[in-house]
Amino acid sequence: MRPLLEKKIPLALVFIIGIIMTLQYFVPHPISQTIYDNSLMWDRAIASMAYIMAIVSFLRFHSRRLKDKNYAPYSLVAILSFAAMVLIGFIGGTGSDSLFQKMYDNMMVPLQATTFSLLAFYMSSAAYRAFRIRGIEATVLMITAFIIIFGTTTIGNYVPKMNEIVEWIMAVPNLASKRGIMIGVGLGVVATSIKIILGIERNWVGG
Amino acid sequence: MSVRDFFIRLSKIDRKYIYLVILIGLIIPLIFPPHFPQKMSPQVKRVFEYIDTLPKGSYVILSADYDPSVAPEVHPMYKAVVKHCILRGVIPIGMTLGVQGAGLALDAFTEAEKVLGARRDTDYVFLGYQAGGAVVILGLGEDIKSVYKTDYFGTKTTDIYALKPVKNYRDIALVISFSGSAIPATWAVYAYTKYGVKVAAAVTGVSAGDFYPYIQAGQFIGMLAGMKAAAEYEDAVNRILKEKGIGKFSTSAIRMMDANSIGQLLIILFIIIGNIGYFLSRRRK
Amino acid sequence: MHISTNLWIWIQALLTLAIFTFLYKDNPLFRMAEHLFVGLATGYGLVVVYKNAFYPNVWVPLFQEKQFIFIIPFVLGLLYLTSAFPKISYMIRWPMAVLLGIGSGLSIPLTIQTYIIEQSKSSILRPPYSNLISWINALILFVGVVSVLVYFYFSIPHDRPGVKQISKVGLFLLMLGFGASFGYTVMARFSLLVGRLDFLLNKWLGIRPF
Amino acid sequence: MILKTILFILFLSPPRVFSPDGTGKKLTIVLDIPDAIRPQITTLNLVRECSDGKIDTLDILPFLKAYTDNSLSHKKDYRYKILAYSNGNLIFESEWSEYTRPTAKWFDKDKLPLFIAMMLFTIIMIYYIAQARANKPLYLRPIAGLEAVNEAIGRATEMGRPIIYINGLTGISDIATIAALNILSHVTKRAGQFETRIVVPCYDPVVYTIAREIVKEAYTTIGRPDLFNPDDVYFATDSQFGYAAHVAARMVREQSATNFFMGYYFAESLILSETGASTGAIQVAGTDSVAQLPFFVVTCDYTLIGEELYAASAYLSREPLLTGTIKAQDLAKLLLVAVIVLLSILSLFKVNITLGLF
Repeated sequence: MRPLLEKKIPLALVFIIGIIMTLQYFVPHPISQTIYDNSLMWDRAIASMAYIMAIVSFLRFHSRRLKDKNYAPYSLVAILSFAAMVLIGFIGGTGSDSLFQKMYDNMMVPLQATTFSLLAFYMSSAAYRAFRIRGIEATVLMITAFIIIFGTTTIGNYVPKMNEIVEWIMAVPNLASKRGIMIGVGLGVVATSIKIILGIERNWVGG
Repeated sequence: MSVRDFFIRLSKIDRKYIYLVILIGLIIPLIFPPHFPQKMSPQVKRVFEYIDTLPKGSYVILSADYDPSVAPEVHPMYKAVVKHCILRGVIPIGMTLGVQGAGLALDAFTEAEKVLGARRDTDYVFLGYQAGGAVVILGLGEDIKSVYKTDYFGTKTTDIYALKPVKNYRDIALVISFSGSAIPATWAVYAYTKYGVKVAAAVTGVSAGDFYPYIQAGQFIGMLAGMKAAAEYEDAVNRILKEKGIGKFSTSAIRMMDANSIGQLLIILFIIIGNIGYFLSRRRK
Repeated sequence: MHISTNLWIWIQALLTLAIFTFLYKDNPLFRMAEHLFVGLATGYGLVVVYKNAFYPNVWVPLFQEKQFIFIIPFVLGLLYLTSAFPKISYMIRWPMAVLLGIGSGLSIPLTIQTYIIEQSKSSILRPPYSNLISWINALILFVGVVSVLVYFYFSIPHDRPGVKQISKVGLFLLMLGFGASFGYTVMARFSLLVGRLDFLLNKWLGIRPF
Repeated sequence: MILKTILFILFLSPPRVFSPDGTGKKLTIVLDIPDAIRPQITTLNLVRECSDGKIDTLDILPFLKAYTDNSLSHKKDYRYKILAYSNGNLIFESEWSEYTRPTAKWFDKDKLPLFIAMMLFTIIMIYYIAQARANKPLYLRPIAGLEAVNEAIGRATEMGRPIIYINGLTGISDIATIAALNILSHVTKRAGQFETRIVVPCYDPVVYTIAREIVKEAYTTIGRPDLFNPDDVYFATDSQFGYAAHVAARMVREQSATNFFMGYYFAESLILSETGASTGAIQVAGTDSVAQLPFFVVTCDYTLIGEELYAASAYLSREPLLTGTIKAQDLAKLLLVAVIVLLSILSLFKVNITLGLF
């Protein structure tokens, strides 16, 4: 009984649903469209309920840390700010003039934007450390990056043909490499999907 | 310590010092703008010169297909192009395919009223937002006034003086799509390929990479890409303002781009220093 | 200098500075901001998921419109909770199976179309080309795509003559593409940082440029 | 004035109506209005009568040459007539069209080549899987990034510090996430044998539930269910940069010896990998995100590029069933290269054939 419930039913579900979802792409009939629309709704419905598990995990993670001297004050901040956001959102509403939106605009947005902007620093240190003339591949990478970084400055415009070189690199060799990667990725994605549907790739049910 | 040791030690420096140099390198030009002389890159030049040489009274559609998240890069472009059109007697028709673009575009036209004394419905037209995306683009190719029955302010488009001679794309000299996403490509496919109207793109630095194939294929007459193009265009408009003795320059993009360029040049400097150190330390071994 | 008197601007500025301190090292100020960020974001996420996903896709169809077929996703969703009971916790695999089935089924035809067919199709040489440069560009695209594909070939040794050279060209192009993307992103990322610094200097401290 | 308008009303032949596709929801109505009348039209109406007697008037753009009516039913018939007005006066009215039913089909003929391509690939896969079952050994070229996986786990064991494993920032419908979760299973089994701790902060709620299950299962498989610590596989947050800040901080605080970045990433990739590099961790990345690959290549010790991420599961397990499918991918690549080269050569000799999809 247990292997049936534990492995066979989930694998059968993946197989049946996977094949239906693949075939519906080729079937224009309204029934196929209904299946598609409903499956997207079901997908969102099921995924939204997984959020309960996520919140449980989040709260457990931080409440356990309340006992740890090093983390207690910070995890308390995390729990309180979580609770505040939830209460404000459910009680005060989420309209464009609500406190919920104000908290988002004035606290989350600057936190996001600043974390995002750290990338400028990280790019500098990564370039400094890694862009070395070391073997042919690393050198090609470095020289291309070097040309493009320089070509996109104000001063780059003073070097004849610089802009044309930047455009050409972006539109021709860069595009060629991206296309090659994408075709390979496409094959990998399709093969993995087929393996999942056929039940060959089954780590998620314990191998 | 020899010069060689200095470079070798420098090439192994802690990254905190790099961060510090970058930080200082960006703050100083923001407070004391260096005003690097701007030279227009070819893509920007093509758009600028095209508008610059249009006969007075020509029409240009400026579609504000961007939202506040990409405004730092794209909004200065929109403002500069609006001013450029008005200074040259070209009539900009403002519109947007995204709801959030309306407020931003309106801001640009309000500024043009204040700075240049532009008059609504005579020197410019602002149609506002219309839902439908590609359908709107196609519709404009047939009849602008039936797609937009009224403008942003509720005036009937058939009553707008400046729009009297305009029917569809045949009367439009250029369409520029300002965006942080793939919308300019939609304009290229539907407006240029289907109706043959000239199209240009004004996009963020990150998305610009996706549009180079369109430029190579000649589907855009030119492209304004990122902060750099915004600064170049702003500078060119400032020069016209100076010629005409109006003053009231705007420098927001120029200032930001100067800091940007310094940051990029610092990275280049780091790469060079790092390689000198690496090269010297290898030779020692 | 006209320092801002708006409380929200001050909060924004302090949060911005707190994040920047991480560049120096991990410190209490950053930890505070980081945990605040994580807490706010998760709270925000819960509210948004409830309003945009749970309410329209579960609550409305099942409890308001009484479409009882929606009992199925609702029950499947509830099965997530079984993970709290070790004896039946394997039942969590059922909703997982449904999501995996939908995800992999949808991806197959779409991926073949957009990733494999479209990209291969546009790499084929299609003369005539108008000038020498477009000829060379088309040739580079053609050779590039083919050589990168050879580089990804897994089941032949890459030291074979012919294969070795072609896959080297592929690797060379990959590196060139990586360098180009890296370099191109630099300008955009600096724009973000300049934007943050401009906020601090201009909006918060009110320093006008000289 | 009134006389003039009446004279202008033209009664013309009915509009042509046809079913444009097999969705059973659409009808396309061709609006054959004489060019002489077109410019005068200010309002164009299409009157639709359904076989159940319901009549609707649709206000459409006056310049349209054809209109596609959506959201109809394939179980009913519809007929249409055109009404055109000039400033409120009727100037044109057509007769009713024939009753037409939107056709609902069970197969879209335009997608036949795609269907054949898909079936071909599936058959190739099944063939090689069968071959693998018959135990024909397969050669697989070494991939540095994958050989490094074991080395990286070993390093964490030696140093007695944890491994941080990230599954990317997309949901479960993204196949890259599934590939990442498969590698997670292998890494956990291997690390578990040495009792090395593995920390998995999650971004997506669904991925969190699956990751938890996979880690638990992996420990059970190697006979060490006691190693599973629910606090080490947890949901961090689902905000892109909030997550990046959390994971970066965790790398610094835990001084993780090894970091794995598998799956799909966005701009946060460099925040994660450069912070990891600053702590001196050994880092292995694997992604199919073309935009983020450069940053991983520059900052990580090993990077699985695109398709290599999908091949990883087969490489690590060496299970014949899985390695069989790699051979199928290779054959598909060979076929694609052959098609690209062949069609290119043909078009050089001015032979332009279109091969279904191409």
